[in-house]
Amino acid sequence: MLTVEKLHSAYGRIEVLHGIDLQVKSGEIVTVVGANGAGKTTLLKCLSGTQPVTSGQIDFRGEVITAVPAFKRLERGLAQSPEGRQIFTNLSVEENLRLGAFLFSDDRVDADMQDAFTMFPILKEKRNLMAGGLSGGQQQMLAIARALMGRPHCLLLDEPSMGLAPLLVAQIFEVVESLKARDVTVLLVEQNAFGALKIADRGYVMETGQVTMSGPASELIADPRIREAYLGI
Amino acid sequence: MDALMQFLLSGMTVGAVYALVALGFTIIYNASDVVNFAQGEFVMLGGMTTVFAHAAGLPLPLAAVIAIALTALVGVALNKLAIEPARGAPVVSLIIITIGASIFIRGAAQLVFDKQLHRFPSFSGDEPIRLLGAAILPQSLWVVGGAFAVFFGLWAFFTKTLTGKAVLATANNRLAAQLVGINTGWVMTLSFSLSAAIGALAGVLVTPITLVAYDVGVGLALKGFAAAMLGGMGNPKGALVGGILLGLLEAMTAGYLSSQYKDAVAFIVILAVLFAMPQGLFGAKHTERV
Amino acid sequence: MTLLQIEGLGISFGGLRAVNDVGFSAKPGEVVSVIGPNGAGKTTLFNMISGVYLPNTGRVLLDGQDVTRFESHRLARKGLTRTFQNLQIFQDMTVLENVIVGFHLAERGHLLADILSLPSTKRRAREVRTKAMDLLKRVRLDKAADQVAGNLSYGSLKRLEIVRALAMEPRVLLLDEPAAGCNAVETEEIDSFIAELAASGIAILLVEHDMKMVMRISNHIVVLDHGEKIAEGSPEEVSKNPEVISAYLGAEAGQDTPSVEREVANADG
Amino acid sequence: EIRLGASVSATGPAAFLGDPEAKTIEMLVEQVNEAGGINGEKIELFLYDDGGDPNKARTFATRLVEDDEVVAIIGGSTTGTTMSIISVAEDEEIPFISLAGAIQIIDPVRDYVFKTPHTDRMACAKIFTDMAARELTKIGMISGTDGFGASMQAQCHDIAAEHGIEVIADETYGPQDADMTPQLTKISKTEGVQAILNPGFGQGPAIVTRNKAQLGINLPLYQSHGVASDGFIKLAGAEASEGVRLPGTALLIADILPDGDPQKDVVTSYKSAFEGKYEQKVSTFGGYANDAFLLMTSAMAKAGSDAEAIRNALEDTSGLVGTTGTYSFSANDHLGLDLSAFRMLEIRDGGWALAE
Amino acid sequence: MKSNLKWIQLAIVFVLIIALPAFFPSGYYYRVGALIFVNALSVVGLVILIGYAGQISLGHAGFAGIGAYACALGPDYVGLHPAFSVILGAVVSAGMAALIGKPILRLKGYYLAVATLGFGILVSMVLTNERALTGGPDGTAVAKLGLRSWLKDAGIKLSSGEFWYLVCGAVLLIGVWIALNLFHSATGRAMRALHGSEVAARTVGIDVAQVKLQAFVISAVYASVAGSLLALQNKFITPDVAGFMHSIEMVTMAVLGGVNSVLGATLGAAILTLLPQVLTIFAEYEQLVMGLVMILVMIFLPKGLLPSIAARLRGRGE
Ligand SMILES: Nc1ncnc2c1ncn2[C@@H]1O[C@H](COP(=O)(O)OP(=O)(O)OP(=O)(O)O)[C@@H](O)[C@H]1O
Ligand SMILES: Nc1ncnc2c1ncn2[C@@H]1O[C@H](COP(=O)(O)OP(=O)(O)OP(=O)(O)O)[C@@H](O)[C@H]1O
Ligand SMILES: CC(C)C[C@H](N)C(=O)O
Ligand SMILES: [Mg+2]
Ligand SMILES: [Mg+2]
Repeated sequence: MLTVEKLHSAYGRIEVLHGIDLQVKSGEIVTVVGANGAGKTTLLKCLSGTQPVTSGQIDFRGEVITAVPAFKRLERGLAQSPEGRQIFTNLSVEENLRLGAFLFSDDRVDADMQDAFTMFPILKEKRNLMAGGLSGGQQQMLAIARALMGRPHCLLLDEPSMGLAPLLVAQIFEVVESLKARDVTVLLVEQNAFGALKIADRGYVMETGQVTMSGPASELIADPRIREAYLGI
Repeated sequence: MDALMQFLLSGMTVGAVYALVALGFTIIYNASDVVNFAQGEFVMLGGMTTVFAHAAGLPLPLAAVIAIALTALVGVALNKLAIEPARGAPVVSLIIITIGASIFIRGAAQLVFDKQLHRFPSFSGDEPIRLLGAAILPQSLWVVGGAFAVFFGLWAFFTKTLTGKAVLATANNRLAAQLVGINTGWVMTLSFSLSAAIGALAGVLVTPITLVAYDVGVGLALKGFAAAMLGGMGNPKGALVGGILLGLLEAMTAGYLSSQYKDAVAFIVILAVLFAMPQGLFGAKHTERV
Repeated sequence: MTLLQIEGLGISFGGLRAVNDVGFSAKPGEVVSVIGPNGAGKTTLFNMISGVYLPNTGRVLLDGQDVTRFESHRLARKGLTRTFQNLQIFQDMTVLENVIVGFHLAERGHLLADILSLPSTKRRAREVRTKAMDLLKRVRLDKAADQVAGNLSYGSLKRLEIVRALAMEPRVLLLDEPAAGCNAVETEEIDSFIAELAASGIAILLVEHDMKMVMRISNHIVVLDHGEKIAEGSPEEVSKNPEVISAYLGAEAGQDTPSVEREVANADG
Repeated sequence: EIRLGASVSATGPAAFLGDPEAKTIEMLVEQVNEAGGINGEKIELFLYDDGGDPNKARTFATRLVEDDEVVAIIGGSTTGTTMSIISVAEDEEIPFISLAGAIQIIDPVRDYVFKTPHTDRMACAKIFTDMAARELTKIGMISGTDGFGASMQAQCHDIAAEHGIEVIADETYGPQDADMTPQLTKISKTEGVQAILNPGFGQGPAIVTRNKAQLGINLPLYQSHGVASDGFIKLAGAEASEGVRLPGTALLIADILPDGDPQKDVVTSYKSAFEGKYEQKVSTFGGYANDAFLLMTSAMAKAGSDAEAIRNALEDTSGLVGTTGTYSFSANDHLGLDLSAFRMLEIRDGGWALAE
Repeated sequence: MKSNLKWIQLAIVFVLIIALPAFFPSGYYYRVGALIFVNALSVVGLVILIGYAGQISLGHAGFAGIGAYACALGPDYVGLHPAFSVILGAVVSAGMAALIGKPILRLKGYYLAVATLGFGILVSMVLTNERALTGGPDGTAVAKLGLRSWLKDAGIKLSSGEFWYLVCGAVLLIGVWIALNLFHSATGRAMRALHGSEVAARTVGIDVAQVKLQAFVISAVYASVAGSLLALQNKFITPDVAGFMHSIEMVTMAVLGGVNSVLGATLGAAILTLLPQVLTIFAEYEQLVMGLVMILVMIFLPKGLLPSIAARLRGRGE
C-alpha cells in the first residue's frame, strides 16, 4: 500500500530525515515510535505532502506520489490527523467535519458524520460550537474524526491519544483496530508505545532521523531495549 | 424634516459606495487574512475600462461586462504572478505586495488610459426621484441595489456553499485545508477573481455618481477599509452595515455639525465602536484556547 | 499553612456551565492534581486561577489575599505561573531567549536604563543568561539554546515551556498536561523533575491524563466531571472511587483494553 | 545650451493640473529647439514629477539646482509644492515661475519668485464684482478642502465685505468626496441665500454642480478658474452646468474671440499646437505653463544663461501677451496681471460664452 | 557576543554616514542622504512597534505631523527656539501616544490598524482645517534652526545640504543605538515575547498593556523627531507630512527592509527614498517600476531585504 524508500527531508539546510525506509501493507496497522525530535512528525508530514522531500521516493497504491501536492493525496485515499490537531478554529465543529469530506457531496457524507458523532458523542453535543472553543481532548477527537470523513484507504495518525482521557485512549485504540475491519490501513505514530504496539501488526523505531529497529509488534514489545527506552518497564 | 430625508438619502448613496468596496475586501480577506490594498484599483479599473470601451463605441452594458471580466482577469493575474509566488511569506509582506500592486496598476492605468476625470451616462437617466421633499438620483438606486445584491450573493456563498466554507478554511488554516483536499491555490485564484469582479462592478455602478480617474482607488480603498472594520472584517453583513453606517454618519455630520470635520467624526465613531466592540459590529470573535 | 485557596469557582460560556463551584487548596511543597474526562473543565479552571479568564463566581486566595480579579502578570509577580495545554511558545525567539523572558521579573529594570543600555542592565542580562543556560541543561535543551524555538519538536517545546515557567522562581506552578507528547521514559523524567520542584517547596497544580504519573506524585487529587467536583482525596481514595472509575478511569468498562493494561503495567513497573 | 528646470505634479492628487503643464512644457521646449533655440542655444529641459508632494518638490528643486545646474525653474502645480520650491530658489538665487494660484506666493514679493495664474484673491474679486452687478449680495460658499479651495475660500472671505457681499453659509467637502447634497441642502435652506460659490478643482466642482441640479436648487452657481476646461462641462453634464459662471481666460473661448483681440494669436497657436500633439483638450493649467515658458524664454533671450540676469530681465518684462493675459512685472508686482485679463464666462448650451 | 553584533551594526551605520559623502558628485546627494536618514529614523521607530512588539500602526505619520508642526508653530506661538520645539514635539507626541495608546492598543491586527489610521487622519484633518493656526493645506513656513550660522561664526562652514546630512545622520545613529539597546534588553525581549504570545508573556509577569504602550510611545517619539527634522530642513511644511500616504510609506519601508531588523529597516528607507529619484529616468513608467520593485522584493525576499538575505547566507532558507 505505502512504500517509503530512502526518504530524506530537511528544514532549510538542516536535514532531519536521513534515509527512511518503511513499508505499510494493505490492511496493516503499523506504528512508529521514537523519542522527542526523532523525526516522526516530519516523516508523516512528508507522507501527507506538507513537508518537502529532498530525496527518496514515496509509493502509494502502486503510484509514485512524492511530487503530488498535498491536496491531491486525499483524493488518492491518504488522510492525516496531524500533530497539533490543526482544526479550523473559526469554523463550527460540524463545518470542520463537513470539510473533512470536502471531496464528496453524496449521501454518504451525512452517514459518515453520524458515524463520527456516534464515535465521539461530545462532538454531536458541540456541533455548533466554534471548534476553537473545544477542550484540548475534544479537539483531538475532532481532528481524528475529520480525517476519517475523508474516507481514506490509508490513515496517518500523529499521536492520536495525546491529551485524551484514559477512557478515550482506550477507545481510540479500539477505533484504530476497528478500522482494520473496514479495510483502512493505518500508520500510527504514538508516544503511548505500549498501547500502539499492542494493536499494531508491525512497528518501526526511529532515532534521530533514522529507522533503528523494525519488526512484528509482538517482537518489539518483548525486546528489552524497547522496553527500557520507550516503555519504561 | 425634508433636510433630514435628504441627508438620509445622501448617506445611503455614499454608504452604498463604501459598502461595495468593503464587500470587495471580504473574499480575499476570508481566503487569506490579507487586506488587499489594490481593491480600490479594481474599482477604478471597472470604471475606467467601461469609460474607454464605451467611448470606443461599445454599448454601455457590453462595455461594463467587458470591464468586469477584464478586471477579474487582472485579479487572477495578481494572484498568480504576485501572491502565489510569495507563498509562505508573512501576512504583512503580502499586504505590501498588494500595495505594490496598487501602485503598479495605477501606473499602468495612467499609461493605458489617461490622467483625466471621466464619467459615463447614468443607467436610467438623471431625472431625480422626489421622495418626501428630498431628491435621489436613479443611479443611486442602482448603487444601493448593487450593494444589497452583492451582499446577498456573498452571504449565501459563505454560509450555504461548501466552496464558501473552503475559502474560510483556507484562511483559517491553510495546511489543514490542504489535508482535507482543498486546492488552496485554486481557492485563492477564485477569491481574487471574485473580489476583482465585485470591485469592478462597484466601479461600473458608481462612476456616473463619483466620476473616475486613474487614482480614485486610494480614497475608495481607505473608506472601504474603514467601513469593513467598523462592520467587522470578513463578514458580508459587516461590510454592508459598516459601509452604509459610515455614509450616513458622514452625511449627518455634514448636514448638522460640520462639513469640515465629517470624516473626523466618522473616524471618532469608528474608534468608539471599536473600543466597545474590538471586532467591529459583526466581526467574529476568534476563540483560541490556551 | 495554605498557600493557594480556591473557593467556589465557576464560569459559563454561552449556556454552558464549564466549571461550577469548584474549591480546594494547596500548601507549599504539595502536588495537587486535577483530573477528569475531556471537557471536564480542568483547563478552564486553570485559566481562572491564573487570571486568563475572569470567573463568574468564587474566589482565588493567594497567601490569604484575594487575587481573583488579578491579571496574569500581577499573579506572576505574586509568584503564580503556569504552562499551557496548547503550547504558548515565543516562536520567533531563540530557545534561550524564551527562557530569559521567563526571568523578566528578575531582570527588568527601568525603561530608561534599558534604552541607554546602562551597566546595571548589562550586568543583569549576563546573570540571567547563565541561569537560563543552567535551566536548559536540566531539560537537556542546552544544545538547542540558539535555535529558533519554532523549530523544536513538540515534546521539546513542552519541556521548554516548563523551564520558562520555572525561570521566574514561582511559589505556585500550574502545569497543564506537561507529559502530553512524551513517551513513558520521557514522562518519568518530567515526573521526577516535578517531584524535585515540589520538594523545594513549590506548590504544584497538575492536570494530566497519564494516571501513572498522577498517582505517583500527587499528594491530593481533585476529580472534575462536567465542571463539577465529583471526588477528591488521596491517590488511593480517588482511584478506588467508583464514580471516578466509571467517569474517567474506565477500569470497569474495559478491563482488557490496552490503555488500562498500560496503566497497570506501568504502575507495577 | 541653456538648462531649464521644471517640477510639476504630473501624477498624484493634482495630476490634472500637472499633466497638461508637463505636456505643455515638453512641447514648447521641442518647438523652441526645432526653431534653433534661444539665440542659437538649445534648451535642455530637466522635468520632474513631484506627485503633488511638497517634500518631493523640495528634493527635486535641490536636484535641479545642485545636480542638474539649471539656471531657472518653472513649476509648482500647487501652492504647497510651490512654497517648497521657493525656499530653494530663494536660497540659491534661481529665478522661479510658479504655476499655482495662492496669493502668498508673490505677496510679499520675493526676489526670485514669479507666477503666472491669477491669484485666488483676484478670482474672488472678479466673481464678487459680477455678483454685485447682478445684485446677488448674500451668498453661500462650498469649498474644497484641498489647498486651492481652502486658500480661495479664505481670500474670498477676506474681501467679500469690500464688494458688499455677505457670506451667510460656508461649507466644505473633501477632495475625494462623492456626494455634496448635505452641504448644498444646508446652504439652500439658509435664509436669504442668493447665489452659491464653489472654489475648488478636480471632481468636487463637477459633483457640486450635478448635486445642485439634482436637488433642484435654483440659485446662480459660480465656479472658480480651477475648473476652467472643457472637461468640466463634460463631467458636470451640459444640462446641470447650464448657466454656471466662472472667471476664465481667453484660452477657453479661443474660437469666439474677436479677431482684434490681442490674445487671439497666442491663444489659437497654443491651442492648435497642444491639441494637435496630444489628443486632449487644452486647459487653463497648460496655459499657465505656456505663459511661464514664454516669460522665461523671452527673459533668457535678453539675458542669456545667467540666473541673476534672467531674474532682472523677468522683472523688466512688460506687455508680454500670454494665454492668461498680458504680463507686466515690476519690482513690487511679480504677477503682472490685472483683472482685465480675467473674463467672466458662462456656460451656455454646453459651451463657453462671455457672460457680458 | 550579542552586544558585539550591536556594535558591528552601529559601526556599519556610522561608517556609511561618514564615508558616503566622499562619493557625492553634487550637493543634491546630501539632501537625498538627509532624507534617507529622516525616513530611516521613523522607520526604526516602527521596527520597535511592529517588528519587536508586533503592533501595527497606519497612523504614525500623525506623530511626524505633530513633530513637524511643533517646529513650525513652537517658535511663533510659544516663543520656543526651534531646537526646543523638537523636544516640545516629542513630548506632545509621547503624551498623545500615551493617551490614545491605552484604549487603542487593546485592539488587534487590522482593527488596530484602522484605529491608528483614524488617529493619523484626525491629526492631518486638524492640520488641514485649522487654517488660522496651521496655515491650512498650503502649509506654513518653519523658522531657521540657526545652528548653521552659529557654526559658521565658530569657523565651521557647511552648506545647508551638508549640515542637514550630518545632523540627520547623527540623530539616526542615536536612534539606531537606542533601538539596538532595546532589542537586547529585558523590555525589548518583553516586547518580542508578547508578539509571540500575549498570554504566555503575562504568565511570566510581563505587563502586556504597559509594554505595548512603551513601544507605541517610543515609536511615536521617533516619528515625531523625524517630522521635526524634516520640517526644519525644508523650512516649510504642509499637512501631507501627517497624511495617510506617508504612514503607508513608512510601513512599506519597514517591511521591505525587514520589519524586525533595525539595519534592514534603514536599508528599506534608503531604497524607497532613492527609488523615485532613480526612476525619474523612466518618467512615465516610474509608478509601474516602483510597484514592480516592491512586489519582486517581497516575492523573493519575503521577510524583507536584510533578514531574508541574512537567512540565505546562513543557509537556513525559508
Ligand atoms: N519547522 C521546523 N524547522 C526546523 N526544524 C524543525 C522544524 N520542525 C521540526 N524540526 C526539527 O526536526 C527534528 C524532528 O522533529 P519532529 O517534529 O519530526 O520530531 P518528532 O519525532 O515528531 O518529535 P515529538 O515526539 O516531540 O513530536 C527535530 O530535531 C526538530 O527540532
Ligand atoms: N471559550 C470557550 N467557548 C465555548 N466553550 C468553551 C470555551 N472554553 C471552554 N469551553 C468548554 O468548556 C468545557 C471545558 O473545557 P476545558 O478545556 O476546561 O476542558 P478540559 O478539562 O481541560 O479538557 P481536556 O482534558 O480535553 O483538555 C468544554 O466543554 C469546552 O467546550
Ligand atoms: C486654478 C489654479 C490656479 C490652481 C493652482 N494651480 C493651485 O492649485 O494653487
Ligand atoms: Mg511529533
Ligand atoms: Mg485541558
